[in-house]
Amino acid sequence: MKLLRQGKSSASGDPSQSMRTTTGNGIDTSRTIHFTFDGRRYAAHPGDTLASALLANGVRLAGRSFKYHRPRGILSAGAEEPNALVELRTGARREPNSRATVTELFDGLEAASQNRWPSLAMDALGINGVFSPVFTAGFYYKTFMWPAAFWEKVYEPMIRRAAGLGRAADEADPDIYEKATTFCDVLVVGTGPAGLAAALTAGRTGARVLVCEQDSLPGGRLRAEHGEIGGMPGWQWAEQAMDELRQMPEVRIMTRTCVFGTYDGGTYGALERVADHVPTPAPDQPRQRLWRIVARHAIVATGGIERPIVFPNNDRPGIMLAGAVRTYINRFGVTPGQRAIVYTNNDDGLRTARDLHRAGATIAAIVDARTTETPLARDMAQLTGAKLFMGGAIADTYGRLGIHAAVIREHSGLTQRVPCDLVAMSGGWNPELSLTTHQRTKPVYDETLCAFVPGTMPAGMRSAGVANGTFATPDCLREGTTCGQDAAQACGFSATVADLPAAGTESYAIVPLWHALPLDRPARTGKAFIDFQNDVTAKDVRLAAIEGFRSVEHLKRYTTLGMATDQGKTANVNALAQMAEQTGSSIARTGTTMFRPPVQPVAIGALAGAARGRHFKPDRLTPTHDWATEQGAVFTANGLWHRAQWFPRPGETHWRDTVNREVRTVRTAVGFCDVTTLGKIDIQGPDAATFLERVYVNAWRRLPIGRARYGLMLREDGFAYDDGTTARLGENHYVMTTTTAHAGSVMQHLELCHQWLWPELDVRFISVTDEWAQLAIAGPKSRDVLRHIVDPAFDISNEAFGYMAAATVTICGGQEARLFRLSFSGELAYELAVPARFGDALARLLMKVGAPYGIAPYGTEALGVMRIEKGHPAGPELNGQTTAHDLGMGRMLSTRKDFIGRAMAARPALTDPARPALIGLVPVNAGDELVAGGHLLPAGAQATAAHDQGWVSSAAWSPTLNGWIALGFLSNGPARLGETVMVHNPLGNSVTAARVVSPVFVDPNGERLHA
Amino acid sequence: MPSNRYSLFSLLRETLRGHTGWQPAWRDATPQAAYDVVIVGGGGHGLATAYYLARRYGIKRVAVVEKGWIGNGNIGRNTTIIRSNYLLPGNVPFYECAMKLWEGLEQDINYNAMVSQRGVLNLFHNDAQRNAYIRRGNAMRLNGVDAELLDAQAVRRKLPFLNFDNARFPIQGGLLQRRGGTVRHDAVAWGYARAADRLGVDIIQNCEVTGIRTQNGRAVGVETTRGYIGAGRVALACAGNSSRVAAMAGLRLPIESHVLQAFVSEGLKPFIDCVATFGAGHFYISQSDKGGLVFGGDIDGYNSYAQRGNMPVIEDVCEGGMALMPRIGRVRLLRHWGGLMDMTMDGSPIIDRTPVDSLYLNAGWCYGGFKATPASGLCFAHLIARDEPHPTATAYRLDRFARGAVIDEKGMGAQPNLH
Amino acid sequence: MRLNCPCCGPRGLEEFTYRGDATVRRPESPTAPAQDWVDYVYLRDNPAGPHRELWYHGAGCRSWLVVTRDTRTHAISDVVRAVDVARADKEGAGS
Amino acid sequence: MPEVLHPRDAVSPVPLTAHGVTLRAGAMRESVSLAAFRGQADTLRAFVGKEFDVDLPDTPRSVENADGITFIWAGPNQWLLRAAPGTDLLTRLSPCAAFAALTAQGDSRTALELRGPGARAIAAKLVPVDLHPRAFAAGDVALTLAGHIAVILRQVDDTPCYEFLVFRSLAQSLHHELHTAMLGGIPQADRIS
Repeated sequence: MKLLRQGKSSASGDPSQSMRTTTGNGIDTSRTIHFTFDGRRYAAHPGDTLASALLANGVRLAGRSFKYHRPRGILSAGAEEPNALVELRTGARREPNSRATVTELFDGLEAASQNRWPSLAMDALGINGVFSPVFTAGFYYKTFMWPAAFWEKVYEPMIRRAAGLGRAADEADPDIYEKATTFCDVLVVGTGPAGLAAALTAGRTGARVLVCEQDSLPGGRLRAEHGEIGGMPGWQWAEQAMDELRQMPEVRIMTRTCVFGTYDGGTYGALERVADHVPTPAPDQPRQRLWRIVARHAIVATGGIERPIVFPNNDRPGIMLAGAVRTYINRFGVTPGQRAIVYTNNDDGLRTARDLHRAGATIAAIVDARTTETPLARDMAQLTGAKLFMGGAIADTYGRLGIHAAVIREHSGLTQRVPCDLVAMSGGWNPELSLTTHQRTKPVYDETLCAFVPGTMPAGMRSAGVANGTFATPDCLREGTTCGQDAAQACGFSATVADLPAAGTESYAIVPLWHALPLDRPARTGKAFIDFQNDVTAKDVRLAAIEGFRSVEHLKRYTTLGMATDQGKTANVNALAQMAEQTGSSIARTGTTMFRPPVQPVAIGALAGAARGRHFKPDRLTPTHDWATEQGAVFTANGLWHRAQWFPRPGETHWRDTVNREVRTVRTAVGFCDVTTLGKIDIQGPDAATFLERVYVNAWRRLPIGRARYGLMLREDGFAYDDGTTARLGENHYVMTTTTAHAGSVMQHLELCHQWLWPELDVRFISVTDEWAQLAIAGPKSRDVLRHIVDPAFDISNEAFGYMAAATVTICGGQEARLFRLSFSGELAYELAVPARFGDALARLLMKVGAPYGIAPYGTEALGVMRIEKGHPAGPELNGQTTAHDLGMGRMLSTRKDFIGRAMAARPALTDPARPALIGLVPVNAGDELVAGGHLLPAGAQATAAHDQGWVSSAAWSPTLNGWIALGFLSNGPARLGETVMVHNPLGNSVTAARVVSPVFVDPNGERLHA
Repeated sequence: MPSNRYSLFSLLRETLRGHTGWQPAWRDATPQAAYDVVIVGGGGHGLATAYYLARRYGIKRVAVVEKGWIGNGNIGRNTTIIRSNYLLPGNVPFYECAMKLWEGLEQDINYNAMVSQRGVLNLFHNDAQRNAYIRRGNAMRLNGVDAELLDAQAVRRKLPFLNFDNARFPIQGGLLQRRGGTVRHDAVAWGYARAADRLGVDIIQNCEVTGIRTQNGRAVGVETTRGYIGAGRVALACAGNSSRVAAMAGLRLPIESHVLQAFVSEGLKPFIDCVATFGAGHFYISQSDKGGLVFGGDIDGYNSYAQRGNMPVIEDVCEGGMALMPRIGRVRLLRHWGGLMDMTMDGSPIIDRTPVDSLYLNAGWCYGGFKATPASGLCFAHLIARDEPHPTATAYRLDRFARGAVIDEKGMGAQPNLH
Repeated sequence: MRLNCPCCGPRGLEEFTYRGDATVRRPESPTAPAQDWVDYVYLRDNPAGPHRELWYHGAGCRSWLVVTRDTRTHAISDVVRAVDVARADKEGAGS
Repeated sequence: MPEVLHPRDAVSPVPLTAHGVTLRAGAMRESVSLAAFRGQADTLRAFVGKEFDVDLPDTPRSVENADGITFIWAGPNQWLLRAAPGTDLLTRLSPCAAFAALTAQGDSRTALELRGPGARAIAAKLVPVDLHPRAFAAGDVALTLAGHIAVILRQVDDTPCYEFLVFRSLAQSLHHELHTAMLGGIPQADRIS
């Protein structure tokens, strides 16, 4: 007989798969593939998981625990795995904390152990185990406080060095992800007997059924067991059922898809692993796909998770869950040990002895915590020739890197040491009910099953099979069928239910077993682990109880129980039960195990999908975007818009040269700028004028057709909201412009005003932002240029088409356009709007016809400089914190009408004359720079907040004034023109003397506007 | 002898005797007939208030009544960030007061809450944002708070793995507060509870307030699921549920309850050594001392008491995360959960008397409650003890809405879900 | 969460924008008592339970909706167009 | 001699095909928004019935008349009309200016067409509404999102073919997103026969 010793078989690097002793229903032994673990090459078969392949090659040591760095093996065969976590793949595709038990093997897979140094077998931080008597739960809270300065400098860096498990990739994830939404009548989660029965039943009704299976193969536990359904092995029945489902036109099947979360309104999140089972995705193929599933009804048939038994040193490699042992034997053809002890408190665990025996292993002992012998226990002992210890326990184990013996404590109290290389333990099964608790509906404790079962469930959800606490296969089939039928019926589909296939009934007969040894006798020798990954022991639970951390939430937070990557799937109930015992309470009264989504950890990349990098948000392009690109424009983001910021020319070495030139061109000749991004809203209806009166602070009734007016909007709380010009195009027809930033929210605001506040007003709106390409043409020669474009039938002379005129015109021989005499720059200026398709052509035309006048395009930066020169407020001034009074527009507020914000704008704090109000600033010493974001303090005042009287909102170098200028808000500002204040910018270590001036720096009387 | 005080000595002694001599961190008190002050809410703010009442104001007949287990609300659900990088005059000194208290907290309460001043970096992505951060940073500096402006190169040196080269909204720089950082959130509740308990405060768990008894316009006690408790003064510190509890005294508040989700990844070897916030999306992140990436984003945006959220925000937050740091694509989200936020109409809190005599209100913390905990406790204790606002919390008055003296850091107006 | 838009049918949360309490109504006159305005703009019942609230189907038909939703469970019991509610209120007030 | 303005497409008209699905930008069409004034919907409906021989839909769907003019429901009492260039919709509609707001929309939106047996599966990657034939058929319309972008979605025929009417400024972005979705392939659950 050969006993497994860690190190021997793996050290030899023998690719013989020596532990592959039988055939498995889930692997293809006709092909051999290879993989590496910690640099060593091994052989395996398609269908293997990394865990089954490691076990096949006799590798038992797979990882280290988080806190004590204890050597750990493979505990489970599923997603609940706490121990066997590895770094998968390398480089930019490195995936830390990957569970070997659910990692599908592919040829060339590379995996490495993590959280160890220098090697898995020789981990230096294993020393933590020596100090473990100090490192109890709550240890950190009680220490590292002296001296105070040492936390950040000494203790925390030390703790952080030891922190974490695997390493995140160092580079950007090269793979792509996508998302999709799907709808169904009935969602079935899981393809064990209950799930398949539900899917078949619902599918046969013609309902739209979506079946999700997180595994690559259907069947769930059927693949792990010997039981038959319908006269064939269960796994074959499952495949047959899947084939039938595939034939149903309204049934959709997603394998490798984990439904990870239950959200409101029948929405579920699911992750499909599209290309995780291959080395790299095909070109353009997503690695994973996030599904948003909208289901009218859902059937949770997610099976169960086996509980470990809490006994001293229950964490050594080679101590596994009994159900996992059966999975490795029956599905993967791997026998995880040659000399096994089966330790159970239920009949299900006992069957492991049979499967091990059939696979050729020796059963050294069957330890059954139940004191009364069950028929199955007797049968199993007889079949395997194992010694049966009813009422027994495992009191300790030996083997640093893998178990080689266990101490069995007989019911009588006598102990004996039994050599072994495998302990298959079963503490009973917990229904996997996570999905039923995500909406904070609580599960209930079932005394007979010694487990929590789903309680009240979210609307439309049912659970079936083990997930519902129903264990025997015939019952699972029956329950699945009923759920499938009920769910389909609730969606309006009915069917006759087919006969259930025959299946054998297995006994369960569990007794509670929350710890192997009495808790009042704390073992000094060995830790009895509850949460394997986070190293939470029975003793920690006891300490938490002593210190008053007795509620489940306190227990978790104080001991870190259930906080590891497995979220306590194997730990929580054992811990809860021990706490109940410690506090002399019942399990039901102590608390419950609720789960937070996701059921399985989900890659952040998958949740983000395709929205990343340059495609993080959609791009909005102006009609002249391509033309501006040809011109070499530098673009800037303005919300979603890309706008030309400036148009550099050869020889310009600094962006400011460019901007200065663009400003000078506008001020002296003519320039043009794409202003399409401003929100444009078409407003029509008999009550349009009344409506404008209500949303703007100023008056609109008397605005003549063919004229535009500046308008200011407040929020209902009286602060300034948005501004822009609105032109009257017809009797009941207006076109409103908004700022670029608020275009969407103003639309929403107008709709609210109309639909909710004043539904009696007869008015309609629609966005025309995208309909019109709108170009500002500004400068003393703008009219000259326009004359080449606007058809001669339209008189655009100053007399006929003065400042603030608006008209529909034709250009270029009949093309309809809109012309507005508006100016943001302060020059003679127009805005010309053409259907968007012609925007590009208009820009090219302006360049051509404007060339003799020295025309140049200008970008948002020059636009910004010129609006500061004119003292026009923009985003930095309309920041949601300023009032009309602050902006110098207090007098615009009409007192003759109701409008949004009127009442609240009258509150004392909003009308306080001491509020900082808009002023202009110029440096006292020519050439000094004024910094936006600087604070305004009186000259000579100490640089403290007590003397803070305002701030600089916008600043620019003015090529027109040949110096820095700024807009700002200063307490009592308008009354302080001429005063010198200090612009404090401690962030930039500067203090600059500035003179308070009018905010209109250029052409204060507006002569140019009217030229 | 039981171990009361945490010291190296007590730790070693308990190690030698198998940790059997520790005392409960706080007594599981049963309600007495009456107290000088009854604090409603055993969260961070309520427990801190009790501690400072007993410690600094000498009021020791204090009860904290908690409907469930202490620390089970936002103190245990937040993303653990502390900072005082505010803009407006009403806020900066208050949050700086909190920061200073954090800096001495552990020695004060003899509990290691792992206050970690690893720095908080707010990134900006355009000129307007930069200017707004300059204004804010300068406001901080004028208030004596540390602040530094980093350009893109400096940010790159600090966090080289951010997306600098392929970004929709390129990083232009950031505002850094080095004294900002993180604190182990649960430990704050437990530490204050333990320290208050040692000073005689009764911490009464599983005791839900069902009514506030008033006589002649004055609060005189609370009805609870464990009977009536008389009180000289009643202090509400139950953010998330402020409206519900205040309604028991007939008050309507300028508050909506909203859900804010938080996220943690699997544990990873440390690689993010500060708190970073994305300026072009809803995403902020730090890495806990255990290695998990702790991150979050915007509130879900609708009134909710459900303490859980929905997928659009989860996706939005992860999109922000990937846009900012694409190396976390294969890092897995481990769990997400929701907290219940008192969102006020201007995004700033309330610490004030109420129209009902002897009834005090500490509410409206939006999602800034955790960082405020010590100052909130201190200022609320001051208000309760002296019946006048603490000098650093004078702006947080209830009547500011009627006066118009709102403290609106974001300039979003009276819409709680936009703050 | 999914809202059943009376115009468009059931749609996911991502298409909607939330506004808040639909039970507060704007005072008829700007000269109404200041406290009425403060109540309207700032004070909310904020119930834990059924809540009537305004949502905007911004990515859909641009209708404002009055939704009745339980704030403890997010269960939605009613969705109607705000304009219908507002008109009914005004007509009710006028009669 | 006045200069002639040449129109420019918002996205390249070159069709792209992947996994049996073709993405194509539709040709520019005339388009007008029609929004009835208060209480005038019936008047408008009668006018349109007479002038165009078609019933304006009251639910999210579209109808096409004999002249090939499509009438798309675009919200309560609001429709988007699309027609071949030269139809001169505005002139034909001018009589209803008294009872409806008429707004030119021909340049506001770009049509992107997704066609092929897998078009439904690809569309489902961006569109959060149920496109199953039981829920959404030829002629049906949804005002919804495609990814982060608002669209008017219309099923053109049973190929299936879907038309995404997207704001012109966002057309390139949506085009990119649709193409990316196409390249990602047909999910396993969507068996395309």
